[in-house]
Amino acid sequence: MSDAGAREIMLDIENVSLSFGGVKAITDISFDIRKGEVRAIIGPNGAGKTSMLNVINGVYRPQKGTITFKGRIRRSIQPYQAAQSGIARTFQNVALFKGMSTLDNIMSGRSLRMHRNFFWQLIHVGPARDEEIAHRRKVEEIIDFLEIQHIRKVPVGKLPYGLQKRVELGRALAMEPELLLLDEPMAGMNLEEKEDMSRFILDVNHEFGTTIALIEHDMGVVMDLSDRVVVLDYGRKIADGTPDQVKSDRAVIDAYLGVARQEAR
Amino acid sequence: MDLLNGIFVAPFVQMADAPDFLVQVLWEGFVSGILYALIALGFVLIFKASGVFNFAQGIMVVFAALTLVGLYQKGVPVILALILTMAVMGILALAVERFIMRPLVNQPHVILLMATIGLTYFLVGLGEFVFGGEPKQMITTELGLPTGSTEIPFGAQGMVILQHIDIAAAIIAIVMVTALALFFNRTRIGRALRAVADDHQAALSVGISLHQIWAIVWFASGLVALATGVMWGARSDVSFALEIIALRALPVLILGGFTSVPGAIVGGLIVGIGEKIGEIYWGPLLGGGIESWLAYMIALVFLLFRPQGLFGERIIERV
Amino acid sequence: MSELDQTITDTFPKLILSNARTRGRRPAMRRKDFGIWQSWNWVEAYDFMVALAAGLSRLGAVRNDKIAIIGSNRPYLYWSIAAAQCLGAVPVPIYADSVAEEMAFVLDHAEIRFAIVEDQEQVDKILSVRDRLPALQAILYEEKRGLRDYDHAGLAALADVVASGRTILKEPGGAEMLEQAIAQGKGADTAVILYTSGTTGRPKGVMLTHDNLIASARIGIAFDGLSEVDEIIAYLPMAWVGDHVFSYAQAIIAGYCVSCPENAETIIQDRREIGPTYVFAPPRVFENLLTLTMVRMEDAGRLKRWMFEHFLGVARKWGEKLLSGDQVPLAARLHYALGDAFVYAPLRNRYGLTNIKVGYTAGEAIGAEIFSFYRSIGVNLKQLYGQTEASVYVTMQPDGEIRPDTVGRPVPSVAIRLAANGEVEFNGPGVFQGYYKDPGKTAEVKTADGYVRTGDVGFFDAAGHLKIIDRAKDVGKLDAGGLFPPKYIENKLKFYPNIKEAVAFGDKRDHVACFINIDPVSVGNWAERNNIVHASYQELASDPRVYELIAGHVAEVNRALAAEPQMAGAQIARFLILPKELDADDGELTRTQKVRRGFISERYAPLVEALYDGSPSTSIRTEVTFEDGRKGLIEGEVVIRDVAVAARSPLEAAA
Amino acid sequence: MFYREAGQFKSSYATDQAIFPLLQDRIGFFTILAIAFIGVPLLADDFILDAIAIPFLILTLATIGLNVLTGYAGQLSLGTGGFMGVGAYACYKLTTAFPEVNIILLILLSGVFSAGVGLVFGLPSLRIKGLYLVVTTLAAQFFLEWCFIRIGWLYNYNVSGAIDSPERSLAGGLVLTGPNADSVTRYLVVLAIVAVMTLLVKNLIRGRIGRSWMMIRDMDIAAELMGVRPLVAKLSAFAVSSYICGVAGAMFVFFYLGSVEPAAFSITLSFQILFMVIIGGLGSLIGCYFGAAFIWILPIFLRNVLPAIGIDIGAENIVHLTSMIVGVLIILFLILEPHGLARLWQLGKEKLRVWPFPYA
Repeated sequence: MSDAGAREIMLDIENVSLSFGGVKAITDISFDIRKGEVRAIIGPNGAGKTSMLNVINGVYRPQKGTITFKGRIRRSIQPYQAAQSGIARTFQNVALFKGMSTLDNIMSGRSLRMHRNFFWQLIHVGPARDEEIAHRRKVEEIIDFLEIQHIRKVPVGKLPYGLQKRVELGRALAMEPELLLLDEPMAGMNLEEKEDMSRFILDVNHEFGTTIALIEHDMGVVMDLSDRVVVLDYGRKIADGTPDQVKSDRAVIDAYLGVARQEAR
Repeated sequence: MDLLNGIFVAPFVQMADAPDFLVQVLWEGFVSGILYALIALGFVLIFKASGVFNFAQGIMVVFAALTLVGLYQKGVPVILALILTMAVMGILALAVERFIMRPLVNQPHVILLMATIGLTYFLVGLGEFVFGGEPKQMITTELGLPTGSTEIPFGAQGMVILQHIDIAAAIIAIVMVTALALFFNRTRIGRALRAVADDHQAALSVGISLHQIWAIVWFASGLVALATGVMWGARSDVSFALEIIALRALPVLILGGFTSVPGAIVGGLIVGIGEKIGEIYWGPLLGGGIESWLAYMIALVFLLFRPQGLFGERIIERV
Repeated sequence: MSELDQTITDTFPKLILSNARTRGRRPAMRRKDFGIWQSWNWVEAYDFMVALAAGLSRLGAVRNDKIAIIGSNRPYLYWSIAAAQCLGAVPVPIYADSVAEEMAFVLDHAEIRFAIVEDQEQVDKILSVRDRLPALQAILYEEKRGLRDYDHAGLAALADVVASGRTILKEPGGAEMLEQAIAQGKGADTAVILYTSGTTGRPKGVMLTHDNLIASARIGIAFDGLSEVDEIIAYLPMAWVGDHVFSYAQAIIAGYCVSCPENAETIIQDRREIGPTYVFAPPRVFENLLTLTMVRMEDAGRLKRWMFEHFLGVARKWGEKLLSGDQVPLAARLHYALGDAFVYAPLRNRYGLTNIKVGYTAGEAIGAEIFSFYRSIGVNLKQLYGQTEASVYVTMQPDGEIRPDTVGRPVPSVAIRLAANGEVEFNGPGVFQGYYKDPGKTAEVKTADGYVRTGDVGFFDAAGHLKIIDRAKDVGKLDAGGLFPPKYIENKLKFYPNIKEAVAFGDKRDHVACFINIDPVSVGNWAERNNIVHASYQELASDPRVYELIAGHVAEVNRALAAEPQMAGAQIARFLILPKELDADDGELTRTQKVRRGFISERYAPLVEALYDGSPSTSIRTEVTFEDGRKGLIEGEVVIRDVAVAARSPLEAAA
Repeated sequence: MFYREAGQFKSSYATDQAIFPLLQDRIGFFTILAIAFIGVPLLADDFILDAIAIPFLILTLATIGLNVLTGYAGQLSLGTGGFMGVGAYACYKLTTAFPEVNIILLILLSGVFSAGVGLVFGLPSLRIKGLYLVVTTLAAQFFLEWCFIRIGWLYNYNVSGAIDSPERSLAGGLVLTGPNADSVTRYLVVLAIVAVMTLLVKNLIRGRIGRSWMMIRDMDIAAELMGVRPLVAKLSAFAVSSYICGVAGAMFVFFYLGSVEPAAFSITLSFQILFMVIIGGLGSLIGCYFGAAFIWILPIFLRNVLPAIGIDIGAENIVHLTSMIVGVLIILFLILEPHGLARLWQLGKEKLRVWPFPYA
């Protein structure tokens, strides 16, 4: 959506630095994510992309800098607080709950919205069951949305990789997040699966108005999907702008050519 | 106030009053600490090479001692009995490798843990079935181990008694640890063993199969168990009641970390000494017998501050 | 609702109204959606129908407008057919999987004013050809997803139209207006136009009246005693006459409930959940099910396989007799009952056919083995012969007279005669009005005395059962003068699970030769068991051991042909295995998966030549379309193999 | 083979999410229930009830307790014996202090005490994971054992150091506990409590709380990012688990043993329960019944069968031999089916559902 620049800022990252025992993962990075946009974070391997997501949703605590989400400034929060404030996440290496079915995995995304207490849960009639059913309906809408009806009751461990990724997206959607962080949603997929996933991501953005930040290696996908792109390299920001601006940026080309040269060697 | 006094004042007064007694307590703690360390060492060997939390280590101690004594009682000459016992531990190692490790490779920790508990049941049954269930006397003199004691004057009118067997135990323990250290650092197999702890593929490239390595570590820890069993047996009876000392050795591991040899030694000493001092000076306050859990509590408190143990490496969670 | 005479139920809207009154609480339709079976009773169906009709009329739909219905089997789409009929408009169901180009022809030819479609996919297709459709006024879609940002001129959500219809019905005079429209409908009105895909040429729009459909549907209902307690799954294309009769006409007349599966991937599971009592499927479905069964049983343990084979033997011996109610000794009955407990009933359960009362297969010949298999395990599978032009029913197999190689007797009130060239002609209440806007074609097919030429060659056997041999235009002559019925030969080949498709040549040639498509599942499994490594279909198809396997099948077919006096000359002398699967996307099959012979012989002309010039192999280079729409090339050597021709039938040889 | 699923369709989420969605399973379940409540009391003799049925049921409950913690929440524990002991001693103190209160009520109440203790010892689980956590639960085990021996108040300063189950009866005079309680009565009370608690645990597991346990078990970081608070999830698992174990412990004394010494709640019992969980199957309720049956009944079976088949080597050696065989069987079992009997059951059911096919 071209009018992204005019929208209000949802997440503002200012001068964030993160290191592990002297190893710098992120150095003084600032950028923002605006409401309703698809924001891509790209960069070569080890550029600090995943660390950035981990800072945003509280898995890592940055040593420096602030993060402002929906107007609230903070250095770090607990991951569950990030979830409560409306941030959902998928993972680079699928992090589904292996022992559960597709349905239960997506249902688990509803945890925050279920409130019936222990004793209602214990007898499982009346309010607890009504709540369970109401959320089941929500989950079924997501299953329908992602076209995974045929694997509804299959344990996720038995699913092929592409479908696992889709279920993981479903689980994040079940949280009805305002900000959705996608860590390489298309890694390891074939062309057809990538096209499906791109369609789902765009649909999420359009139909639900969800703001999306995604890390992705497939440049074609990034250029097609995103409104704005931020480029990291060795933990620093080297470019930020629309896909077209970024594509022609000297520093970006160097960073990627460097990678290409190394790989060629 | 009495309670606070009992906890924070009286024990220290007591220590200062009778320094010779304190030294005596420390010495005994040191000796049992060494034995704990030995059990923990056997445990670490196995965990390092195969990731198995070997609950049967304690039973192996008893089983080895029982076999030795049992064979001798059946009329086998002592040297031959010793050799045969070692052979039995070797067979056990091969059997464990073939019938437990190999089929269960890549199973979750808890399954392997359960398998070693199953092994415990088996060894208890086997030991008692073959040699009878009644407690036995360790054949200390027959093995040429010293008995008797030396009294060393301490301070003004104090006295510290050193049992010769304890001294022997300390020496043997030190020798074994040194030997193991040399084995790990100087021999090809030893280096392969260290490699396997880090990376199974790396070990294969050294040209030693995992199966061989498992058999070797189980055998090595069987020998350690035999030494421990002899010494512990010399200090009390040989019976399956000894099993409990194996459980007591667990906090040692927590303190030292599952994979660290120095950790096992340091942890063993901390637990051995801490336990004795706690029992003697603070025990009466609580009605005695606190030895049974004190080590665990120490380990627990310790864990809360360093979840990865004394010598373990810090874990960074990656997502 | 006094305007409507309740005793006259000569149109489908009137029948639905009658259902709403007499069995209003009974389920009319079900659809698995959001994980559970949502159901609608006849009152709800009626309400939806009139609301949509009112909404459509507000949009400007009037009598004789053509309204396209495009999508997979959905309750709302079935009721959209009824809603169109309420207004006297003519619904035109269109195959949902046709590409935009094919769709454009039908939409244009039928002068569609409104299109009621399932989702964005169909909307996109229509929009892409919209400039060629001057008559098209609006597209109504059921699923909103993805359509939010579309230009909504001429685009509306079905739900919104229905909602507007409901307000109209509440307005004074609204309900009366609609009742009048319904009452105006007559049995002789065109109820539906069904475009037949046809093996050649452009699709033709078959116009059927309410009378046609009701009369024909009643024949089927009476024949098998269907009633409101029956259950059926709707999964075949809505544009196909079979589905229109089974899932729409008969459902409304008998009052039974039609269930729509969740999506294409869940049909088998959904069928099992519903457990239909009345089933219709083309032979292909039964073939696939049986192939799957056999493939799975290959992997079963030895004991289980022994048990399976043993009881299948028992079933072969007694099953069909038991089903037909013949005399069977008590010991055999008990043996069969044991087999039922261990094999047959569980199998029927897996197929979802536990509650089956009667099942039909038609469209193509079914293999005798396959047909007998289902009957022997207690599935009352029967064959019928029908056509779109007949509103389905021409002949059916009555209980107790079931044979795998005939299609049964003429159904009541249908007359059949054979033309001089052996072509089957019929007349009856279901005979269509004509092809829409194509009197020329209509005249070609309909005789002056009202009979319809089926285009199939057949004959009546001694018991009075019709036996269909082949398409009249396909039956050729060999140089030697013998009859060459390609489909007859192909079907014999296709009865082997290893052979998926076959294309026979021989017209005006000196011998018969054929292309064969192996079945990748069945042969792939066989290859796995025999340690034949293969990376692709092409590799598998060219393996000499696979050739050996197929040659065995061909030789058996030759022996069977030799046993029939008229067919002995049509034995297969040479064959080759095609290196690619015949595919509708490449135009080699029709959308209903029938072989397009002419197209194939043109496309693979060099291969056909090689079949007749005696060469041992030839090379091929051809384009294929992959599943994701990309195109690619296949090239390689294709081996041609000679097969021994069997001696004439033993009788003849002896004589 | 017996399944006829065709035609069993679900038109509401409530029926789709039922514990037994298939008719054949419901029939099977109610048949078993009828046998347990009617058949067994009518047919079984006192030996079967006292030595097999009652302890089997009680240990099943303890197994369920541990399975909640280990199988569902993924927290390994070797303190089960200790937690059961807390329940037993709490119940003993309660009923000696308030003899007039219904004993069943007190048994259910005594679980609250072990839940409390469980909470305290569960706290370290927030920082400590995996095998290290085993050690903290061992600390609980040994500490509690020590308490049962050393704290005289707990056993009312009996000379023997043991606790006895006093005679308690219902208002109507039906004797429930003590030496005069009828086996059938005790069996039925135990059965009812175990059955109801199984149902309640099933309800927890299939709801939000159970899912939060499994989320923590399967992928704790992901669980946290979905808004599950590890503190709440882990501690609730410890509390529920210890509560169930506590109730089982109280029943162990009052309905089975009658009189126990502290040694009854030793580490050996913890091991035994853990075996039941593993052999039965982690994360399965039906597995708890299988595991308890296997581990409890197998030695009894061996002790009775070995002499019968001619292996007559004296009572003591039979015990030793049994121990060996059990050890070997456990290892064998872990090798053949590390997911336990529940998995076999599930596979068996699946086989029957897809019969005659080997797979769906």
